[in-house]
Amino acid sequence: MTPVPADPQETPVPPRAPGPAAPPVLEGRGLHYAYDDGGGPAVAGADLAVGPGGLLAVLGPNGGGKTTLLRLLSGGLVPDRGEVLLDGARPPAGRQGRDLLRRRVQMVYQDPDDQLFSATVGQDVSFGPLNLGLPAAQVRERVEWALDALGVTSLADRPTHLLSYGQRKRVVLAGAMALLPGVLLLDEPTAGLDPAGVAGLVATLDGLRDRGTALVVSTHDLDLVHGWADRALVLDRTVLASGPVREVLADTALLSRARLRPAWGPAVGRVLRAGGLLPADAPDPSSPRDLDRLHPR
Amino acid sequence: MTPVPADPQETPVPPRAPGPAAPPVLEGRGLHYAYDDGGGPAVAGADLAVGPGGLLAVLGPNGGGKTTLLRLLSGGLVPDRGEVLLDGARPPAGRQGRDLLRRRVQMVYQDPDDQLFSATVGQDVSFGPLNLGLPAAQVRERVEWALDALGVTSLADRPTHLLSYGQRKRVVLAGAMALLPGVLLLDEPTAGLDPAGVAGLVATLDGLRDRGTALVVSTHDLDLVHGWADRALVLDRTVLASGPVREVLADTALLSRARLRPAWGPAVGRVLRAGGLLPADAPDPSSPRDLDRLHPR
Amino acid sequence: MHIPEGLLPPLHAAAWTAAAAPFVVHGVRSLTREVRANPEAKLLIGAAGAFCFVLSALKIPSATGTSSHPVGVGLGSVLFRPPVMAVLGTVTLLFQALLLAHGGLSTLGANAFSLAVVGPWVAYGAFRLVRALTARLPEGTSLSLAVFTAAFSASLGTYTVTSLQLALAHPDPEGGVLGAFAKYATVFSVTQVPIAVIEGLVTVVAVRLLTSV
Amino acid sequence: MTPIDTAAYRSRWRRYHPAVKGVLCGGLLACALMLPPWPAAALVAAATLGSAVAAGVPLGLMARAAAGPLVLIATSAAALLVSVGGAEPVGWAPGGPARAAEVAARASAALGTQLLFVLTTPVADLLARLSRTRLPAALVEVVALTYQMLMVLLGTAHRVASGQAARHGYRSRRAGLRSAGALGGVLFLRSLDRARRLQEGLACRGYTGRLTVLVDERPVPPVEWAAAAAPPLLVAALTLTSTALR
Repeated sequence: MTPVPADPQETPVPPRAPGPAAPPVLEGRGLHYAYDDGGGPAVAGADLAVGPGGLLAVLGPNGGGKTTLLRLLSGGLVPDRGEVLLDGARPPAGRQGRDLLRRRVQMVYQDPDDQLFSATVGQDVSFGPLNLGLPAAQVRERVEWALDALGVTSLADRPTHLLSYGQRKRVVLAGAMALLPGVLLLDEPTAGLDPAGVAGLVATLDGLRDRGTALVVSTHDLDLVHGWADRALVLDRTVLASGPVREVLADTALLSRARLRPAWGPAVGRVLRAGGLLPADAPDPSSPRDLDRLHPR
Repeated sequence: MTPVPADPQETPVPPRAPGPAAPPVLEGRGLHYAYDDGGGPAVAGADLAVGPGGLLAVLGPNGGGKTTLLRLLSGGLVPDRGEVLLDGARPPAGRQGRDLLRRRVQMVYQDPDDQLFSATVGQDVSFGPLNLGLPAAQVRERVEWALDALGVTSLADRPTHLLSYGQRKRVVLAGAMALLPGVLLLDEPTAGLDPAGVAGLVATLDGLRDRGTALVVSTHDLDLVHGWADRALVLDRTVLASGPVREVLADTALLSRARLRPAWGPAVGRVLRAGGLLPADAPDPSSPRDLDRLHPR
Repeated sequence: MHIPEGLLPPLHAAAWTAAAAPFVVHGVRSLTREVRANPEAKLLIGAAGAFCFVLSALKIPSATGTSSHPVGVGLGSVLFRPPVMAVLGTVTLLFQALLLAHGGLSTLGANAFSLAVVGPWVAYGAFRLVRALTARLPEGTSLSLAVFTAAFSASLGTYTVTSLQLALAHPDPEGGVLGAFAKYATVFSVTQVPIAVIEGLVTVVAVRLLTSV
Repeated sequence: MTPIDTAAYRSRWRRYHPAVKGVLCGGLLACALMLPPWPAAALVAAATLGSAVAAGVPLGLMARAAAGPLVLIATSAAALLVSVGGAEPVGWAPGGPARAAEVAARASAALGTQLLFVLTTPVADLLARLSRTRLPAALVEVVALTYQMLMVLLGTAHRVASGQAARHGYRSRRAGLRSAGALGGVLFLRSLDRARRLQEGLACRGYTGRLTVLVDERPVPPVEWAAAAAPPLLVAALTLTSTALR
């Protein structure tokens, strides 16, 4: 793996994920936003924080405001009330603050086709660094690093429209990572991916977390985040719950209220422990394969 | 629920799902298709059949040929080899056969925007029946019935582009149902829907099955089809397995080969039965909520 | 630049509609022929119309902040040819009036004449001319020059016609139509000339992307 | 995506036939264009505003939509204050202020009637009626397809542009040109792709070249026609009376 390229203009990305005591990279306080269409607030008073290498899952039904919340955090929307803090400080007002936010926080949308607009993979990944006005050598270094981090180096010269859906998702992620953000906001990153694609993406994202990138992931797939995220926030316009992911997922009544389907893992773990099939201190199974190991056929 | 409108031009839809002995409505025999792009066959030798009220799940990884198979069955693609049989007979060659196939078999694409073209919901649903050359009164009757069957009557005057994703999916389904097809082919019908949306769609589709509509559903979500489909077919260009859904889902080695994640239900059922927590003849749990009932907290 | 509702006297509005009508009718005829010969063309033409509208609604960076007025006439004319653009441009103008309130309904004919008739023909003529003059240059350079000239002159041609339409409607009490034209052309050149340059450059980038995939 | 059309769908007046709203707005437009601007323009503006309030039109949106055209109207009117090519090359135009005021009042009133119409009449309702006119079917269908596809494509354009902005695509003028050009190119490719996919998707629904849909037509009660025609007639009567009295 090539080393993270140096960026003289900003705090370097910490090399490893520090403990939970690390101060948050990105915080939202009392975020509130209503669209112009008279449909009431899309997000009403959300508080959240994510530290380096952390993974915060934003859970909620369709139309619950997950995408809006991510757009508020990315600076794509300006909150009606509340504020976004970067590395514990309020970014300066106006253009300068927006630039800073965009440099440190990158959002990746659900549909990769909305984010690819160059002829080849390499050109597309270089779009962000070129816009920053970096010298060519540095741009090249960053592009190589990002392609490598996402495991798509071999695709560099391929036209984007000939890639598979999963490959396009990775290229979009590489384009965001080439800006060396401290935080990645991922909107439904696994939507449309098959199980193999999901597994590959999770492994890649874990690699980025190991390097210190904080992740905020919106999803309604609780099986995905159980055993993967550190913390979870349940959003249905207002924040219904927030805390360590296992605690949030254990509250099935709350999940029902948010029109979410409980994850299998905690439910299975509970039944198995109650029946004495799993030691009281063992973690919940995180996939059906764990059950196979528990009880080989 | 309004009664199914009469259609003098074709076999009436049977009112209830007959037993498994009923002859298949739609059959594919030795279907083979390669796109022009030189990438080898997308589907190589698929056999399948579905009876009235039946549900056949087509499982497989992305790029495994699921959509191609559905398009072959819908008549949208003509197989290089093999044939599609309707109600046990080969449709006549040429235009007449294609028209018959389109009347009896309707395909619903993953992206609703691929099939919506008219400004309002009611107008859009009227498109198919009008193409059949039905008189206006009968078209109106069918549109009303289809909107009602899909629970979108209240949206009739709404413009399609202002609907949510889940609503648009329902409208496309209504557009297909207005043709009173014997078979519905659904490509990844739950992709992008949240759990509540999935549950609503499943209930609606079950209603159609009760009326005798046969369903072919492509997906890679095995938890969805376990306990819902009758039969399953695993497709990764060639058919890797085909049979009753429980048998297919029990073969985890096969699922691995098809890059699919095993479903929770069968795995949990197996462990619980082995540990004596579930009677040997009880069905597998089909959702985490079933476990709650098994072992109330 | 679209003439808003009410800025032209009814007689002028009617006259410009009559002037644009033959071109649009001719376009509709060729469109109908095309669709009859090839039913798939209907969806392509619909998509092209959608493309023209969305392109015209884009906010591109310009000297005075952003402007939402360039119409992509240059790109459209090169891609679809002027007779088709007469229809697509008029449909675009209709939707702009209905969805964005850019340009009026009574002034639709006048705007169609400048944006959907004169603009495309100027663009097409400029494109052909520059292609012929630069035939010896490398293909990429020749195409870029031709595309830039097409988009630039379409934008400029449109604005010239608009100024003339306003001058005819509101002649100067002393300088007459010519004086009024000088006034409007000068006032609008402040925004329209930079926009024409920018539209030319943007169109070149777009065509380069299209020829590289 | 397009706030005006969205507001029109929610309008209290949506259920009225577009032709009825056409009589009202078209009548007022004719008054603004053809009658002496004083007092017709003021009367038209009053009738328009009153109708907008009655129809529940969001007035803020109406003002925002009017802003752009009003700038052009103001610029065009201001040009009337100056005279070119007389005794002096450039000078104040004789009677300029009166003419400028007249043109600005006329055009602003006319603009109001257009906004009232588009804010109460969704395009879908107009398209449905277009099929009953004598326009060629191919044209009517292309216009309807354009509407549906432009809504989908506008969403794409919005998402692509905000993705570019997030990656500093509009940070400098140079970057902005590159981004806008790429956006135009991408939109062209995506519109072709949409056409191909819709072709496939509609083929499954029995598309054979005609995109006919069923439009339900409700007869318009005479009282609605009368109500729609009343305000323009009243404006005309008042204007002509006051002109005659003067």
